[in-house]
Amino acid sequence: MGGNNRKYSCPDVGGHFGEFGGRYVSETLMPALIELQRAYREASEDKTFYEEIEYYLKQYVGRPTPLYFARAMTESLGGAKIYLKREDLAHTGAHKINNTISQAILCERMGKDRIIAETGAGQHGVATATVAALMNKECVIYMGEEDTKRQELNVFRMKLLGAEVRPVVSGTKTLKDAMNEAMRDWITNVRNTFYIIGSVAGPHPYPMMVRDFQSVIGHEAMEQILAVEGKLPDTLVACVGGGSNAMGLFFPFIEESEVRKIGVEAAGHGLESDLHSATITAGSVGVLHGSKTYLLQDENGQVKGAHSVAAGLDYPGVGPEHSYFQDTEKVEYVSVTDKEAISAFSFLSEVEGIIPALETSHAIAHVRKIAPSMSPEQTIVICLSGRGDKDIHTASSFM
Amino acid sequence: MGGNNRKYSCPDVGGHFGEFGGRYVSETLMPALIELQRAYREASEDKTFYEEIEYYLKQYVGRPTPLYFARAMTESLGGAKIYLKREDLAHTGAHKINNTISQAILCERMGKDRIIAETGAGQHGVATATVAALMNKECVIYMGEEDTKRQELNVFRMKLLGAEVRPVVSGTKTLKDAMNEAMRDWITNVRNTFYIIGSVAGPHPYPMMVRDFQSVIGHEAMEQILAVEGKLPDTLVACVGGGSNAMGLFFPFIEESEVRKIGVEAAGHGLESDLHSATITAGSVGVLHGSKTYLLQDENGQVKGAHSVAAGLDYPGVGPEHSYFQDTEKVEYVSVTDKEAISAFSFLSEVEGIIPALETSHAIAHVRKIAPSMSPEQTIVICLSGRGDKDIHTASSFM
Amino acid sequence: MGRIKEKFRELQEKNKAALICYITAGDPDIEFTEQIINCMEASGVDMVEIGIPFSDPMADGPVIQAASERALKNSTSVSDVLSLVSRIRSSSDIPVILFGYYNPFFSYGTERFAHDAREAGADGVLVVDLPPEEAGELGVHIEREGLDRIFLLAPTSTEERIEMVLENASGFIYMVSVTGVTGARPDMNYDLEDLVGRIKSRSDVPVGIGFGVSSARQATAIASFSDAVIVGSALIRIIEDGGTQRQEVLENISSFTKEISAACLR
Amino acid sequence: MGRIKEKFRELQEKNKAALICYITAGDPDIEFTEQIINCMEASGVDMVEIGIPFSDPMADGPVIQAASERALKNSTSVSDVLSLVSRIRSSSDIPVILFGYYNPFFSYGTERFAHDAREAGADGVLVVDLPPEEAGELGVHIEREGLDRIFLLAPTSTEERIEMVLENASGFIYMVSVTGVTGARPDMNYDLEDLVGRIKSRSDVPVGIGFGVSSARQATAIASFSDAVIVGSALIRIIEDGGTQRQEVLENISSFTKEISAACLR
Ligand SMILES: Cc1ncc(COP(=O)(O)O)c(C=O)c1O
Ligand SMILES: Cc1ncc(COP(=O)(O)O)c(C=O)c1O
Repeated sequence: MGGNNRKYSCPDVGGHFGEFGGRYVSETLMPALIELQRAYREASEDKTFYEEIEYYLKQYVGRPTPLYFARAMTESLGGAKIYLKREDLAHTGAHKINNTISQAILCERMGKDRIIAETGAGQHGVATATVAALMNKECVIYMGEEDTKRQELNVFRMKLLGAEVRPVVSGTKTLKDAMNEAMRDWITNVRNTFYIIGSVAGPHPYPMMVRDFQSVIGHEAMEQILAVEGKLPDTLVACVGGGSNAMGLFFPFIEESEVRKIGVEAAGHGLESDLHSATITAGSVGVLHGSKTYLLQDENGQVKGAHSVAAGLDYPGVGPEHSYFQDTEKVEYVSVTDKEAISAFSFLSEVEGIIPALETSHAIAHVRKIAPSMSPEQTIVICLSGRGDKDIHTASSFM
Repeated sequence: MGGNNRKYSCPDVGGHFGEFGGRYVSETLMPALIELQRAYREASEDKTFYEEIEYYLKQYVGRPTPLYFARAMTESLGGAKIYLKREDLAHTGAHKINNTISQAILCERMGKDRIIAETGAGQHGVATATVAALMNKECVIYMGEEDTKRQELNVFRMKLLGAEVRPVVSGTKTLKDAMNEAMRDWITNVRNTFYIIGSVAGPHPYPMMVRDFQSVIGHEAMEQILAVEGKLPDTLVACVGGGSNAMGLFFPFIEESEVRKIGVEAAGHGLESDLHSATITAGSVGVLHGSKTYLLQDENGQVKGAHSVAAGLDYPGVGPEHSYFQDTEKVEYVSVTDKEAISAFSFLSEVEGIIPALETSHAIAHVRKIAPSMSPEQTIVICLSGRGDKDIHTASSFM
Repeated sequence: MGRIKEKFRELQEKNKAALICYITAGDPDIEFTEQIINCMEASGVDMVEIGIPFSDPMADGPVIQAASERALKNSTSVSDVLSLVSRIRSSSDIPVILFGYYNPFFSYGTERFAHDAREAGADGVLVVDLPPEEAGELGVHIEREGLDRIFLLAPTSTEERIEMVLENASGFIYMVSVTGVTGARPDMNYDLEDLVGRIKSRSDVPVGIGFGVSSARQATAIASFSDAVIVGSALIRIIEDGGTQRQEVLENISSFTKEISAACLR
Repeated sequence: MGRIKEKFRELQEKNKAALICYITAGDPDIEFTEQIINCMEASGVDMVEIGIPFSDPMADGPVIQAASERALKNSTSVSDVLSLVSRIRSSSDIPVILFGYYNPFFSYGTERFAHDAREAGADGVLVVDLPPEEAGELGVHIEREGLDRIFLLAPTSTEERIEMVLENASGFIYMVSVTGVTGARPDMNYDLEDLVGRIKSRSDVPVGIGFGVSSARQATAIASFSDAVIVGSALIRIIEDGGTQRQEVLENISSFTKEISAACLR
């Protein structure tokens, strides 16, 4: 998993992707990160670890997810052939579970009996509460108070799954602050607690580990597209919040430089406004939540609140490896506005009968821009990172 | 599909399963039913029809769904090994799509450009609106006004998918009346309209056709259980509203008399109360919605309102083939109360990290009663007919 | 000869199409239904169709649905309707057709129903959701009791189906004017004439036309090529509009049916 | 010799543990911070840790989080803090440690920061989220400017990590008393003594203990086996509780720090 790129060798042993990444954490956590890194390395050398992950991905999560040829969308845009990698069909409705199930199995190996996580849209929280239920672990989920309101359904789901949801009232009361709070919990309860981070963010080894666990998306997609098209796709498109679904799709293709990779950030009300989450496109390098990466920050190095209609993209940082991909031009990063995303949300629903998450709708929106000018021989694979049931109230208030 | 039972030969050409079934409809609809029956027969003889269905089931719906060994549930109950057939992972979140995608393909072959459907829980409505969007058909969904309230999320989903949702205010304002209204629409617009019925109910050829389309559940389950257990399951359990998910699971096993089959009806507030939907367990033979079957009715032959906490079970009739199975003892029918179902809803969520639909929770509840007294060598397959996201508000108000 | 056949013969001599009026029994109570029927007969209505209310009137529009609901509020049953027929029959020879959905008849018992209906003095039975394919069970008893079996035909009916219905029908054929549910309609499809012609070329069973007739103009047009004009929702609407003003309702029904009856004269 | 080292030497002679007090700069404004520091020095505080507020104080409990938020309301920046240090330094020789999270330093520019901090008269730098593994970039400049590099050690720190920290640290070691975030705690874990012993057996860099110290009783206990008692949240709480009553706050701080300072005498 994730290890098939011979030439590409990031991160280094300290978790650095070029200048990005690392472990910018309080001393209290360093031993825990080192322990985790060691446990992950040992597990990686153990065939039964991957067998267990594969078992749950297949039997519980429902993998492989289809690579669906979106005929109606393709015809409607009149250009490249569009394929949707259907992470919306994974158990709990998004790609997040690929990672949480794998981390939970690692947690079990490490003998920790308590799981914590931060969540924005609630998808990662639900995916974490789900695996905690499955593995019979105590579970606490931190969620910005703002987000508990706009993603109420997911709060109910987490509680039903037996998790305690702790609303976070500090700072901007969104994902960023939920992550601070989860870190504080971890600092306090580090001995018995496993922190399941939900994206390719945070201190090493999380960005690497989550990348590896999500790479199943790209591995499957590669095999599937080769089976139907006989060649690699021309373009991969995925939305980027922390960047885990994009990383999962892109990473197995990272050395395939002829495959164009586009990460789509949330431009919110527009890049010129201060209300967006376009970290790479409009941010600058800094350190947050344990790693060096692109950030939204003011001139004093204070982290700014992000904005996106998609709660799962509403984060002022981004996984450090994406920052590295930006600087090494392995991936292009663009952004689309709330408005464009909402329009794409309706578009896919009406055209294909698939309601995408608002996060995912950002990727769809960008494809609406680029597909028409591509040729029908070309193919685009979109990571359909999640389903939009959770967003229907939000979206309908805009429509 | 559905045709592998040599000995079992129901229905007859008029759609009768013993004394049950048939076509009790107004003359206006008879030609349409005959046309549909002919089109279905012709399609059944055409390999490309099944190829197209298979294509969409695999690429769009996400089949095969896993047959998941529920280790934690099994351990918690301490008896038979329990497997869950994961229809909750199908696109739109329930088994309903197996049928709607297949009927929509038939609709396309018949050249109709308008699709209608009735819905109770909204799952069939969503599944219909979904395939109508995919096939680019005009779509009208009838839904009891009561149900539009308790399943509001699904109403939003249908609208987003481009369907018109017409709240039905006549009669009990639930599924039964939605079906009346859909029939009236069909009577009026029969020439250009395809009526997608959502269960193994209604006039011939619907019960047969929906059975055949849903049999994919049982066919897959049979192959899957043979692969892991090397023998047929001891017991199959499914909830019964109209009866389509139960039929889909049971039918491929119908000649396997050593496989016990249990259909679980909704006992609502209890069979002794008048508030239940236990049509077979507590009803009597009558004619409703085009077929002869068990019904909830008063001494004058007036159909009674049903009750269940699960909107999708809240129906005073049942598919006629189930009535036949009852009288021929091919299937056992039992019932569980609202309370038991809600408790099972929490139970599965907490134990397995899978939130089942309230409908499905009835099947889970019954397994909680029977599994402990079975031996660990025995296996139970439950049809996990749908996910419970839609029910979280309802359930939490009871918890 | 049954009363229905007799009536058609009698009207043929007068060169008049039969006016058949439908009302739902028990709307709003069975006593008033009886008064209405007496009033209709006095105003020139030739036959009555008495509807047995049903909880799920799948083929009816909102007007007759509402009538059913009102009738079911006081639990109007098959027995109640049969008693009503007896009372009418004690003073009148007007042909009576019992009209309804199958389940209440089935629940009453098909054999018992046919027997009791004949005893009460009914003349024909029309079950909306019982096409010839399913009609055997009830039909055999109806026939044995000498009652007429009335069937529907629709604009969608194929030649094959017309054939099948004609093989089974007696009394008259109820030709549904539209693809649609019951309900008064301002416009009607006069292509019906062709369809009626096709039926008449194969059988001499009378053909009546219903579903949507609400004006004298429509009645005149229909009467010109068919044997009966059937009016339902338009009458129910009068009952509904009148509410508790029963005298007024009877007067309105009287003047309405008189006008339509006159229009039925060819 | 740097001011920090000098101060420890001086206190050793007095057989007193150093009292190091933390406050967040700019809470609620930078002028008041200056007054507090002057007041603390006058009341027997030996060194001050000036916190540079950060939007995401991941290792802090609610009290210091709230202080940061108040300080950020008026955009207290690294520059503001450096000016504050200059002003203090113009009249005092109290050792000043700059304390914070990495991003504001990084944003200011590491080389520029080290230079300006030395110019302003700061003595040491402690970056909470900069373990030795990541400390190189800033550390090289800090060292070049002759400032002390202060690191944290925690109850979770392994032998290896103690080794690594000791290799890089100067000034003193900030020993975190608990696995947890900052915040006053009624009870503390006195097993720390063992840990401190392990550090002292390898190095003679002084060891201070913080996170949770809020009473003279605790201070006395800590002073008995370590070189410094570090107090933070307990002071911030006084500022917070005092609100706009600044004179009262200063008086309370004065009496509180006097009491703790006395407790630091061995
Ligand atoms: C469906 C979906 N897609 C994307 C994201 C963004 O996360 P990431 O960028 O890590 O994939 C989220 C986060 O909640 C999500 O729920
Ligand atoms: C998840 C689920 N299960 C079961 C049912 C009941 O239908 P049936 O008995 O036809 O499977 C429904 C109906 O909406 C449903 O949504």
